[in-house]
Amino acid sequence: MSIGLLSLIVIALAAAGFLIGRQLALSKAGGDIRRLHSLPGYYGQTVFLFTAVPALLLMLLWLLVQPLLIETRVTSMISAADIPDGSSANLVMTDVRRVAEGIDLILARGQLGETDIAAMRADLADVRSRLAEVGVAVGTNVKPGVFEAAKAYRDLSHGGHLALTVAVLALALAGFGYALSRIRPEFRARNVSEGFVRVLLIAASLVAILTTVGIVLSLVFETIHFFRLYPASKFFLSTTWNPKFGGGSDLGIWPLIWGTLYISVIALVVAVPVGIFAAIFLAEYASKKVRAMTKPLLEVLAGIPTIVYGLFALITVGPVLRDWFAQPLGLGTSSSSVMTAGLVMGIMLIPFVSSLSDDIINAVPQSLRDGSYGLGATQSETVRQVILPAALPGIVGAILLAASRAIGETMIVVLGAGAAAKMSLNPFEAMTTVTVKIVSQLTGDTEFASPETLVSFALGLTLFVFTLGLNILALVIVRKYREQYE
Amino acid sequence: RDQIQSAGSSTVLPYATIVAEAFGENFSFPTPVVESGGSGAGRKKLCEGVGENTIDIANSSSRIKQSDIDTCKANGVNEIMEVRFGYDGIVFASDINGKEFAFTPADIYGAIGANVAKDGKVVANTAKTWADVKADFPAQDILMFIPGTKHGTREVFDTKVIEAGCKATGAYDLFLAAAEGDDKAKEKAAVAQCNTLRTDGTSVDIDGDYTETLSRIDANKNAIGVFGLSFYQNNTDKLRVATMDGVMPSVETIAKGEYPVSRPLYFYVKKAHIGVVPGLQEYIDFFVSDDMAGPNGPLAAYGLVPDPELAKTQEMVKNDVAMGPLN
Amino acid sequence: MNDMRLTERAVETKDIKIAAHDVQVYYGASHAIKDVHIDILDKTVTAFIGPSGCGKSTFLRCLNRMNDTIDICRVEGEILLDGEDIYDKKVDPVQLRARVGMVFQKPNPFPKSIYDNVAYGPKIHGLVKNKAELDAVVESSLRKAALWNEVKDRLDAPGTGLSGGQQQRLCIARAVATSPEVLLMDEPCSALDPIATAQVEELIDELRENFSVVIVTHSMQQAARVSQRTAFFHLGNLVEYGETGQIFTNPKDPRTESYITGRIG
Amino acid sequence: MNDMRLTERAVETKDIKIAAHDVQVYYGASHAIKDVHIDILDKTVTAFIGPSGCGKSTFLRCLNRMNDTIDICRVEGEILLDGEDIYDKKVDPVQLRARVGMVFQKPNPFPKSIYDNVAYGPKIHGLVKNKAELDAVVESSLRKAALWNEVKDRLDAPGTGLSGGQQQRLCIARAVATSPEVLLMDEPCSALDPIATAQVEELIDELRENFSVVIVTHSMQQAARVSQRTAFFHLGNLVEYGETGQIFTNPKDPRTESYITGRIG
Amino acid sequence: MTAEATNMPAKARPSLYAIDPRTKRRNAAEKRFRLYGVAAVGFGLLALVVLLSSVLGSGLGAFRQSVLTMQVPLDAAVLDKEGTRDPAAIAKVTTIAYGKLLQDALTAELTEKALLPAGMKPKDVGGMISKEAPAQLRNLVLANPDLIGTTVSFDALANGRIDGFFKGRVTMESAKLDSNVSPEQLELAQAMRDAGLLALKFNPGFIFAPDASELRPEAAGLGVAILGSAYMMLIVLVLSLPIGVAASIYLEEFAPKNRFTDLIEVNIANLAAVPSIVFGILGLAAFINFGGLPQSSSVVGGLVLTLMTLPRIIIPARAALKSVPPSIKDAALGVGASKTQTIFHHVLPLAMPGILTGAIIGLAQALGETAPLLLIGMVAFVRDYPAAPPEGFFDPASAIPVQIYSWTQRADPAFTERASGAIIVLLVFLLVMNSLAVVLRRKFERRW
Ligand SMILES: Nc1ncnc2c1ncn2[C@@H]1O[C@H](COP(=O)(O)OP(=O)(O)OP(=O)(O)O)[C@@H](O)[C@H]1O
Ligand SMILES: Nc1ncnc2c1ncn2[C@@H]1O[C@H](COP(=O)(O)OP(=O)(O)OP(=O)(O)O)[C@@H](O)[C@H]1O
Ligand SMILES: [Mg+2]
Ligand SMILES: [Mg+2]
Repeated sequence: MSIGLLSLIVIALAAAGFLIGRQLALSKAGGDIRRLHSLPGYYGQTVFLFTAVPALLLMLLWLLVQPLLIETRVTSMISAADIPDGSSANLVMTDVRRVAEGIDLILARGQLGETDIAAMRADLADVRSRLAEVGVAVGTNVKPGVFEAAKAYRDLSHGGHLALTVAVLALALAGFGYALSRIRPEFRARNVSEGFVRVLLIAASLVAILTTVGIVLSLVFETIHFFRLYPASKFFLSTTWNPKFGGGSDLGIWPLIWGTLYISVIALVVAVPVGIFAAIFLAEYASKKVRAMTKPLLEVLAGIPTIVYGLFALITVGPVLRDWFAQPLGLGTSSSSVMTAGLVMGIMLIPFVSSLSDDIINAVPQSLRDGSYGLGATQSETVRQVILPAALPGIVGAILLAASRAIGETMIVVLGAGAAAKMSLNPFEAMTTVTVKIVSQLTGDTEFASPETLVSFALGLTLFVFTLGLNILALVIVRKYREQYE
Repeated sequence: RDQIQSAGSSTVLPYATIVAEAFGENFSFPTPVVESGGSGAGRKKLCEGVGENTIDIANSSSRIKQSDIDTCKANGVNEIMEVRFGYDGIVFASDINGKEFAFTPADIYGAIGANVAKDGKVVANTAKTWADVKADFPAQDILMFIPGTKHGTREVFDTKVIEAGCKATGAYDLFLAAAEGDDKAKEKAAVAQCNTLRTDGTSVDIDGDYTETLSRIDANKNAIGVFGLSFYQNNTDKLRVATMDGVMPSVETIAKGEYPVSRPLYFYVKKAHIGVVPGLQEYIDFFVSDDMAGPNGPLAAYGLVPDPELAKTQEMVKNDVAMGPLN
Repeated sequence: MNDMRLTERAVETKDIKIAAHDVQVYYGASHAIKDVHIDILDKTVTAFIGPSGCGKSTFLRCLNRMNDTIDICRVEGEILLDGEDIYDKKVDPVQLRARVGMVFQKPNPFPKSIYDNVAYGPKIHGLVKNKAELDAVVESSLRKAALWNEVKDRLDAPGTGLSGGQQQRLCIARAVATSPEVLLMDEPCSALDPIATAQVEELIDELRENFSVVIVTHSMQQAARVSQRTAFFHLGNLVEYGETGQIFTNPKDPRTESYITGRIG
Repeated sequence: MNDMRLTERAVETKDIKIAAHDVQVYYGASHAIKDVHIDILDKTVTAFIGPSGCGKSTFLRCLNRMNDTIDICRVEGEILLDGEDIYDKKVDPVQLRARVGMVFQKPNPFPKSIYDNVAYGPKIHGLVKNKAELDAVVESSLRKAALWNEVKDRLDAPGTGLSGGQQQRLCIARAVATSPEVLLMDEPCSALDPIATAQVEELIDELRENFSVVIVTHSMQQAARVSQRTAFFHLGNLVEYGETGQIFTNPKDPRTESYITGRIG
Repeated sequence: MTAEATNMPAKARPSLYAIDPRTKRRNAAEKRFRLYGVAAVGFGLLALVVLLSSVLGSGLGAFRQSVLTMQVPLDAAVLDKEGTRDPAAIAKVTTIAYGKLLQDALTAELTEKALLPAGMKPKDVGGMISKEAPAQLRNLVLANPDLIGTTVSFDALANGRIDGFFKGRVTMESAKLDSNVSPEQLELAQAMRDAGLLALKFNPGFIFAPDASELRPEAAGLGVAILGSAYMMLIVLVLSLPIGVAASIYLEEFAPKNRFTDLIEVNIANLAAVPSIVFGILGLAAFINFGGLPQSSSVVGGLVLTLMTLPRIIIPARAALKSVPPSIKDAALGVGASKTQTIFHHVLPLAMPGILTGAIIGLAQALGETAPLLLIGMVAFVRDYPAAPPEGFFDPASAIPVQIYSWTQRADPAFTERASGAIIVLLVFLLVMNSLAVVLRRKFERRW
């Protein structure tokens, strides 16, 4: 039975359980819902959950563990002689699996029976060509040891599979029976099923924690490696960023942090006012029709690939800024600049602020608007003094999200701001960000184990800690503000 | 896994895709998957170990490094085949309507080196226009788009142009004289001095690819950019190429060794996967065959400078000769 | 009850402050106010009474164009404030509402501090010159609304954290702080205890000396106590309008009579 | 007023429905309810009276644990429903609230249709078997809340589009529809006209036959009319609690007396 | 008390029609404010129009392609030397031979029609045909060996430069400088077009064909990329929306307010600021190296993008949940709804618009993301279509943004047009994805 079919059966059983559980609860209450603790559907749900969840979990676990077990068993069968020079048991296992798969296919075609296979010997029969016939390509001739291992692999997995099927179905049935046996009118079915929902919700929020742990883990080892090659003091204190291809680089993080902050700030200076004003206009002033049209249109801005923005910055905005501002003001002749990148990134971020804030503003109760209009406030006064404060927590969230995007953006910075790491106040100079350097150092042609590449990981981790600090700061500030009003 | 997987240099990528495509068309194996992501990352992936979820081939625009080989060994990748399949030429070009230039390495160094030799002394480079560098150049602002330090091209640019220019102008000797320590340290310091470029915006690092450089030249008409030969050949209507030491870059001049700035291209094959991954042997044979990498093959048509010693490579690939220790 | 106060009041001739002619209000297709003619006098307290859902709030909201904010609401007819049509194109509803203040039926304090709630109106209308004056206005408004003693120690606490009746008084204070010429109060005492109610009624009486007050109430007693004129609405119609004394003692319309006599509250 | 009804009622001995001992409620640091002991009888209407802000709503919300939803609110002491501590860990507040229903001070209809507002409770509690029964429950609840006639033609209209008093009655209908054992009503008639008020009072009287009702009101008359027992709160203290007749005619505490005699509304 | 009444600033009664100076100022401020709003929206829309028009302007061409129609004699002597019609033998003939065949066929046809300019070499004539054509012809023959020996009418793509000539990308002037095309070839192409041998046609290959190498931009298509993106988006949608909403419900409604939940909150906000490529690093470490999932597969891409999208969905969803007024919750709790019921029946529907907006923006970003895919091997040249799901999730695939990214890096200018075309496809993809969410959002929107 295939895994898909098995899960289908379990789910079908659970679905049946739902209906039966419902019906059973009703009949135990003599058809009178009022005598039940919970709605009949909840009784059905408990049966569904008890049937499906443990069984599916078991299946998942089994599928994860079984290959490991079989692999170790079969690997131990492969003698050292079967492993070619320079290869590894791991690679031979690849062959074993492929051969086993091929045997299955041969059987499926009905060319040979089980007994033929059992009797087949790799040193006698031309296994490779037989396999080729069924479309399984094997690199070299199949060695007898490998062939035997493949047969054992097949047997074990088939056995395991059978056991899995039996175990899963048994568990499903057991859960089914148990859940049904528990159904009594006073059984707190709703609490059980809601408790389960709660567990799901918690599990969902743990995904975020796990992601963080994963990110830190995947960065930290290479970062340590980096600091073994490159002194941490120079990384954190030096103000020059000048990686060289052949080593001897200066890898001070400060110019990158500076560039990141500068570009992000400019981007937010563009996106936040435009976004908030757009949100206000859409939520408070625009007619329904205009809003229904404009909001999704603005959202397209968030969906345009960043490369388009990058090229827009490079080809259009950069030269314009250079010719109209930088040169006349004597601020330089660079067409790629912090300003260019920030401006264009700001455009990309508009919908982050506008759409999210629009929803929040729209959710402010009408009675507050009425209260303000009733006092003779103009619409703008109402917006500024009543609605924005009421919507502030949500708007702050939107701005933080936009800021996060700004910090994480690559393409626009590469094309708009250039790749030069500099610490300068002049917004018309080229600078670059941490993220850009993470990407470029990681995907460069330098050898991987060199500080020039590994610095990406250190940059990633530092940026992580840095933004963590910023977020904590933001949280504290928001809390402080909110305490006043909540 | 049925298909060959390779990863690595974006310079090699076009060649690898051309071969992969032809391979997929003419053989019964699936078309190999070719990833880009940089030579370093490609070699790192190659050295991650042997097995299905590791790649078979790493494309590289520079020679593998000892540290990579060590990583490989540590992860059980004991034998790799090094295959050099051709050369990549590096050219200097400006906008098609730009002025004509005939460079020498010394000119380039004189334009963008941070410190230059002037009357036997080291002085900070203050040249504003090309005319300041060499009298018969036009008085056009100096602006060079050079490959960023992540690029393998930068290494070649540094050694074959900047260092050569540094030596030619005599700056190297001055740096050497000023440096301290033993001979080796002195040399290193001098080379490092040579490789220090101006940071006042006259030389701009490009971390992206040649299309970015082209777009930047579009936005700054008086700039000079550094390109791969193949890229230039596909854009001869937009770029005006400069000669180097009086030689026009072309597949022929580079193959003959007349044009100085070029570098070899490689791919590295995990030997343990040969015979395991279907079609791998056929693929590498096909890659270095005359039909592909030869002077009349599609790779050369695209701009690859064919390896004069291709026959030797073909022989080596046929026999699966693993690479020896790095020399 | 001290209904005697009715007799105390001499019914002087007063200017007409608001004149409504032929007012119709529709919510989408439903006709909520039908053909209402009413003249609201200056320096007078006018009470609107009538069964729940008869259109009192709706009509009240017409008087300072608060209905503009409801999309589906449509107002027809003419409403004149001091002889000027408030629905005229030239009229700025903002200026109108500054002159015609409103206390809503459901208390709706802003999510701001108590102080800021009250200071809001004076600030936007520029009624004060400095912080000290503002403090004075806030205090006197809160005192008038009989809330000062309860909140004087926590002016910085959020207005939304008050009890129901406190919120209602806060809204009254907020409306009073802008010193409008006409004050529309939609059941201002519904959540108030008798003592607070008395204080608010006192405030209304006081306001009458200079301004007009229109009050919606369900308490006949309250109407009798504070108002000089009473309007009785029924199913969107203005059934009867006249001297409060007359309405309560000698209603002309049988509907008024039956409403009054069924009096319980 | 027909205060005579007070004497009509024989004060039978009734079971204690809710017993509160030593209840303290804090909002953050402020102590809103102090040391309240009270026994609420079964099949009885209990009125809570007291000046605005004295803690009536707060205490009422303790009785069905609605205070759980306010973060800063902390309840101490013991409240027993039928002898079981409602603040016990084992108690499911949901089940508790199904048994102890509530009408809030500010009408808060769901932004759904009128029908769905009323049908919600019966649906989630499984009180009905089919649509027809549900329809019947909705109709009878709306009738009890004296709203049926006004809304029967627009059951699909949103509940938020009703007038203030209609919303209040809608909330009463919603609470009644789940037929709770105890009904907590926080000023249920504050926005109602006398006739609707009378109808709601009638409903309360009717409910009393089977259930307990606790009603917060500012109208002494209403308390006298509908309740058998009255509790007077002042500044968070339960000052006096006893037979309604006794409280109104012969209060023991001087504070009660001064509140009662200052009666106006 | 009465004393204070006189303190009331006694005001003159100005006419309602005459707007007093202060109101005038306030109205001016109001107008300005409104204008800022209009300007903000206008600015956004203008940017959109500029960006879209540049994309459309350079990308629409990708949907049309020059096609040569010619008669090709399938010479048995070339294609099946032994004459056995043995498929294995026919398969031995490579595309090079087919290329020759096509070149000869076209030369012959042009000579016959007297279109061939004097002195033009057959190689130049062959150069006008796409390098994809031999492969197509070969596949045609392999699929139907009986064709050998007959003459077939064959539609071949024209070379990218020839195609560019008809789209205005290549001109006679540029051809003079161009080493890949000559003015003579362009003249010939024009002549062929006049003779009806060459036409610009709608190009389904752009949407359905797989990527092609640098030598044949005219044949490059988005088929594999569209499938890959669709698979990934399916995974992202199915995982990130429920998980994100569930997490935000837990955090906003259930979680006790303590240090730990603060930590989660900050942590999620921080995850949103993690550069996307770091998620690629994570994906490589967690899913490929640790989890053993295959490289370059859409399942890994989908999972990585899910992790990346989650915080971007959770943050707006939490804000939306927070903005639901507590009185609604009270109302539901008051009639005895459980917390879960309250949330799912009342709070969630009211928060839905905000949640959907977050999803729209989060998914839009995920759809356009390239960087994290770099490290998990999806920024790759993939020509074989992934199988149908679920197996197909594990096959190598590309993605639309990846295709855009790699096309913009290619040397041949014809790829620029294709990259813009791909952006159009991406935006259409996005609009299709969004429109559902937008419709849903409008349904849920209400004021209370
Ligand atoms: N959410 C809250 N946060 C802080 N303080 C509160 C909150 N709710 C009520 N209070 C305070 O607790 C006290 C009692 O409030 P409660 O709402 O119980 O009064 P009440 O007796 O119902 O008054 P009213 O008749 O005006 O409704 C008041 O001083 C009030 O300001
Ligand atoms: N926003 C609205 N949308 C649709 N109908 C409405 C709206 N507001 C009120 N109505 C309807 O208009 C009629 C009059 O409502 P209004 O609020 O004026 O009554 P009211 O006299 O103030 O009643 P109450 O004393 O209960 O507050 C009612 O039938 C009500 O249902
Ligand atoms: Mg009303
Ligand atoms: Mg209260």
